[in-house]
Amino acid sequence: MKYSYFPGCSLKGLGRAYEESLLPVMKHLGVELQELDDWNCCGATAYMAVDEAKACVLAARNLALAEKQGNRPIMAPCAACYLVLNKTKHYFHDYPAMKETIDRALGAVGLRYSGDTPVRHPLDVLINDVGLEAIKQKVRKPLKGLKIATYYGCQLVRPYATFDDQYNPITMDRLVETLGATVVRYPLKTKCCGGSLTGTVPEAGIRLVYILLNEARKRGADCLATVCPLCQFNLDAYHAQVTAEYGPVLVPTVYFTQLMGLAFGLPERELGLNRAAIPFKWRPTEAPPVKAAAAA
Amino acid sequence: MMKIQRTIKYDADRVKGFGREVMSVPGCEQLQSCIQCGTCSGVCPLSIYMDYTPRQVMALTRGDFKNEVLRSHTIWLCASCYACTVECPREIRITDIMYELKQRAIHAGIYPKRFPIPVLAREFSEMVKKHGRITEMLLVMKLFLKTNPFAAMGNWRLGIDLLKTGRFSLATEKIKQHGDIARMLDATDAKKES
Amino acid sequence: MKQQANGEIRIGFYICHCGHNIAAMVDCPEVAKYVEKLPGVALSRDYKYMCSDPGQELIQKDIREFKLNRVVVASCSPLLHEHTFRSAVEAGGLNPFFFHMVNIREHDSWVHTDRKEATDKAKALARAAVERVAYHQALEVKKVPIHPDVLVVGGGIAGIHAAMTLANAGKKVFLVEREPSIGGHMAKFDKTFPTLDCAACILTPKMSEVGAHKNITLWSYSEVTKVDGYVGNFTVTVKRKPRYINEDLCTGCQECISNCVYKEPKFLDEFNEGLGKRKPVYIPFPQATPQVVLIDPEVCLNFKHGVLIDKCKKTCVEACGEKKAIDFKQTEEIKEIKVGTIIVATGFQTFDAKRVPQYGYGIYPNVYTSLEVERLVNASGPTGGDVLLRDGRHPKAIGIIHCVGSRDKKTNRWCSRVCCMYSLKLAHLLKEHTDAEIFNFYIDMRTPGKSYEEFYDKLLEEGVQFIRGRVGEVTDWAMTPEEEGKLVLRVEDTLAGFVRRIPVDMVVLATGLEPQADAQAVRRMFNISCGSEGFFLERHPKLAPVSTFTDGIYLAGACQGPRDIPDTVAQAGAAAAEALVLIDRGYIEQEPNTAYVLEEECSGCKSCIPLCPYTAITFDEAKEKATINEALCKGCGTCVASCPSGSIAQRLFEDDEIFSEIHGVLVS
Amino acid sequence: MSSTTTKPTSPPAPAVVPWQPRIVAFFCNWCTYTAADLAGVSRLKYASNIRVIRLMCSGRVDPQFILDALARGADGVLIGGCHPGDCHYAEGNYKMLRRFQMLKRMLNDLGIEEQRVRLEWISAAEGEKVKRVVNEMVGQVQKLGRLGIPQKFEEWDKEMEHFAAQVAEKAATSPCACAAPEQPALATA
Repeated sequence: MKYSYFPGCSLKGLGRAYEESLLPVMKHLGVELQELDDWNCCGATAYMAVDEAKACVLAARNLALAEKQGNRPIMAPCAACYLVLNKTKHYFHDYPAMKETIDRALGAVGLRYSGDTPVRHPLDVLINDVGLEAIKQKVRKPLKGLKIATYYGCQLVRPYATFDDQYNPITMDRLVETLGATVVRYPLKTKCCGGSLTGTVPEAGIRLVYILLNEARKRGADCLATVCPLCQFNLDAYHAQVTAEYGPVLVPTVYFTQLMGLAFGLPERELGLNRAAIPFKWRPTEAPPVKAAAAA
Repeated sequence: MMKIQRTIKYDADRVKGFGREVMSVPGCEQLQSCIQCGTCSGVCPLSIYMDYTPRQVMALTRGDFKNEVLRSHTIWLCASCYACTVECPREIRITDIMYELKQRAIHAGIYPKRFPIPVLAREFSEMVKKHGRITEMLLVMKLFLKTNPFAAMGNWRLGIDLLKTGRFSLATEKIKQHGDIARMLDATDAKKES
Repeated sequence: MKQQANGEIRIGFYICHCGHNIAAMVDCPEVAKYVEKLPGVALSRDYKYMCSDPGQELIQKDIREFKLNRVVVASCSPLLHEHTFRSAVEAGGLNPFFFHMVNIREHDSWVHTDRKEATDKAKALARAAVERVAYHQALEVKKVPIHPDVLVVGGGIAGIHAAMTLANAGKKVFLVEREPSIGGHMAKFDKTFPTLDCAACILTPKMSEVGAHKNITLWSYSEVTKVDGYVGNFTVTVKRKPRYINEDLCTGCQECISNCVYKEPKFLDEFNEGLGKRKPVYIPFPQATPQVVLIDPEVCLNFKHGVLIDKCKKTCVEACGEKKAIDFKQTEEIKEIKVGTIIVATGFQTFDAKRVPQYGYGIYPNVYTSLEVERLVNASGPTGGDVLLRDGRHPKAIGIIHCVGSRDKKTNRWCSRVCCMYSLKLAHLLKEHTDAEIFNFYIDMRTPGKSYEEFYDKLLEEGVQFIRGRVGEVTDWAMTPEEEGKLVLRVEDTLAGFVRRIPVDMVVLATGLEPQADAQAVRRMFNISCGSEGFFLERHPKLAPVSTFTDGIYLAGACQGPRDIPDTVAQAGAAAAEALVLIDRGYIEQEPNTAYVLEEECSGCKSCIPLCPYTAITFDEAKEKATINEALCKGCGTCVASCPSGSIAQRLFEDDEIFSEIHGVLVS
Repeated sequence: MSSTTTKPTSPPAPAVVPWQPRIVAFFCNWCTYTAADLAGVSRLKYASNIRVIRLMCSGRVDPQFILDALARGADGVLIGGCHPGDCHYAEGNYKMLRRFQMLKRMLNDLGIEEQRVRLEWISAAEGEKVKRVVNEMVGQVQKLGRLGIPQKFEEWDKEMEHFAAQVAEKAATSPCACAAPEQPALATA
């Protein structure tokens, strides 16, 4: 299993912990990630607002690079990148005008995009390529007793629900259950975290963050599991503002990859768990899967 | 003394053809079949802060009320979560229409002064054009300085957390061929003029 | 090439303006001028409305004055007016088949945008017709007798009314119903809008009439499995499913039910939408017709997975005693009947609310479908009319969401027509039963119909809340204290212009109407068409709303499209009337478009024989030639096209006629 | 046989193309002809190059009709029947399909492009499909260009006469495969 790995800006910055946990976990599962050489910003949400064509062109460069560099499927862990890359691919096929623009722009730097490269999210790869069985095999420290609110956010399932249901996605639920954890019913699993509004229009953004955290707390979750660096950042970094506004709701937010790392028994420092503002203190106890099964 | 202003709209308030223009953009065609059911507003997580609800923006756009639409906060409050697009019974791609309207607002230069979002958008694009990648903290800093410096201080706690947790790096992310980006983007514009 | 006999050809050509419908896009006078010069054309006119009486009289007059022996009319589709003009030609003293029609409206003026192009097309089509008509022969219409019996498929209000109408007119009717009892959806309703008279009170008398009527053979718990033949002479196969009860012996005393080894009902009760329970031996509902119980082999102890094992104490049999109505050995029965006409009234199914997950049906127990609520408020329903929620509470606030599975491109595009009105009705009934605060969430309030709008007014006066807005989602997470433990609807109050969160205890989903799951199979069986949305297609949306493209088969009720009870009953009456027309005339005229063998040319290769779907072709061993039984021939022309020696011809579609049409459209 | 495209395909603008192909269509009475009527009632707009000839069933379409149409100057032929299983006469459309396959092979041998003849299943409810198919077909044939068999015939005839003159011997018969059916005795008014 080989993929062109497209980290995107966030995983080099605020989403650092995501990459730190993703890479060892994938390695552990024998998934080979080749970081896309000289990748550029995906063109994400903010750029879309300035100029859609340009945003698509930016994304297209990465798609073209991937085709050039071994033509493997792209793995984009950041939900925003995942969406923009997919959207570009759709536009490329659906709108001749857009295709023409992209061809011209890429041509200017001697690149070509055929429109085939699949764009995949790690969750998709884990469930459909690696498979839950293989993952189960690797579990050393089952996350027994850990209650998780699985939080998918918006852009992973909308508008292009390629590998999971738009209203009630379940891939992450199945994954963390495989890790031995318990999933709490969380009706907000696909609601918006406020995106960049937390920074730009705090009163709006912070409220959304509060709603998400508070509901998780009310449903008795020990943590929220997320698939997107921006979600993680919003839910984690703004706790001060949330507390100031609505009182304390300190539910830690972790990447699903970090949970996998813990369950696989990978060394903690590899998982970037120390990077959360709301520390995630829960740890699984050493227990061979057999015993765990018996106990369960 | 209460301040009053006229709310009636005269035909002169319309910018005729605006609606048709927007609806001719790829991805925005479906707006023609809007039945004003309000599902978009019903599912929008930000609609509670908007001056016009998404549904109203659809109606105003179709009705050629260009100035009202481009001046509204609504288009800037859209967080692009695509809930409306997925739920719309007429399969109108509302999020994409919002993008289209944001672009028009930026080009027309009419958006709330010192309103952070368009500034963020522009900063973002400039940074990408220069370096090909985004250095988030740099972006956030610039944003706050440009819009209201005090917010930057208000967020001091956030800054410290990020420092503590080693997520606050100001080292600029660059790509090797950053010349490429500029060239591509110019090539993109090339056809706009033509 | 066969020389055409009737000596000199004198064609009269008429082009119709159809007001502006044709004239706006086709230059009619010019076409008339063009045709005038064509060989064989004795006169050529353009006229405002050819189908009008003056138009038809004009044709008749010209035939006499100008000794016309052929007529061509260029106007609308032949499917619409061919018959009209043929009669006109006949009235003029000509054989009606010396006529041909050109479609320059549906196929030309209505679908093109360039006047020149449209006019050229009209010329070409006109020329083709002129050249064709020259070859036309005098033909006799064939008369086929009609079998007087009628089959009505579906025992809902539509089927019931159609059957009663026909039976009262003295016709023998077979009424076939899939369920154990007739009554259909209407039997499940509590009250009916806008009059609020109870459904059972007005329906059950009709049901028992059907059951008792000497002219009606009622086969409930039965399905049509095969339809052969054609108008006037259908052969229909009906499967009668075993109910393990001898219908003739059962008196409906229901002793067996009370004496079943199951003391308490414990199986989901279909009639009550699964809200109630029944026993393995049961009668669907008190007024069921026929008044005969049935046994569910899936749950009866005397069966295992539907197979008889004979292990039960059979207390039911004891209870039945001398009547000996219970028969565990009963098996499926196959009946074959002959009828002349068929009325399809197979009804609709309600939209599956699970398909819109954002409304939480199947996730939150207190989200109900409208049909469930009909049972819930019904005095003979599972709760005896007490609106008791699945969690045992009584609702203090209720939200009714309109257009669930209607007007939605992602599910069903169409408006289901009845939801607005039945939602108003349910709002009224729920108010009456619970005095809860009631919110109606609608996109557009559609109350067209006699005293429907007045009913809406009544509801407004009753203080029911109406919010114009399609609900975004139904959730159970609370934002504020008063939302705790409630279902919350998030919706834009589009008239007020802001978004609201509204906590309620009960949500009612006004699910739309859609075609039966097996509509496609049924359609194939009866050889009728479906519209794009899957409802059966009428022959003409305005002028033949209950006919189908298959002669002798008619439509009644919601199988043709969503409609309410008054419309359904009216349509059922219309369908019955259409059937009566055929029956009382006693015969139908068939297009004389049958095929015939040119004996001198037939080489007796037999290749045509297996091609005929109606086994109309046989081999005459004596002459060693194929012969066609024209009584059986339906005129598809497949054999004609396939005969290697070209020795089969088809009336009205002779090779010469078609070749000349091809020539006609291509010259110039 | 029919391609369903998600994006609305704009009908070929006739203006762009110098010449208008002539397309003869044979529609069955029960499905496709009715669908064309529906297209009309729904005021759908499509290319005007098509000339419809009504038959009771696609099963009546004799390969000769198609060849004759091409021979007389049609640039393409469209046949429309009910969907498989929906034929008003049970299976006429299947019979046509069988014939159609053989005909295609024959056309190939004659050097006539397959895309010039097209068989479509169009139900009475599919007015939209009539529009789509006609527009697609017109576009397709426009790309292929004029077929022009009658002109070819003329050339061949000339060659024959020339040849005949050379061998100085009356050519009793012209080998022209399809002479027009002689018209019946006609009198002009």
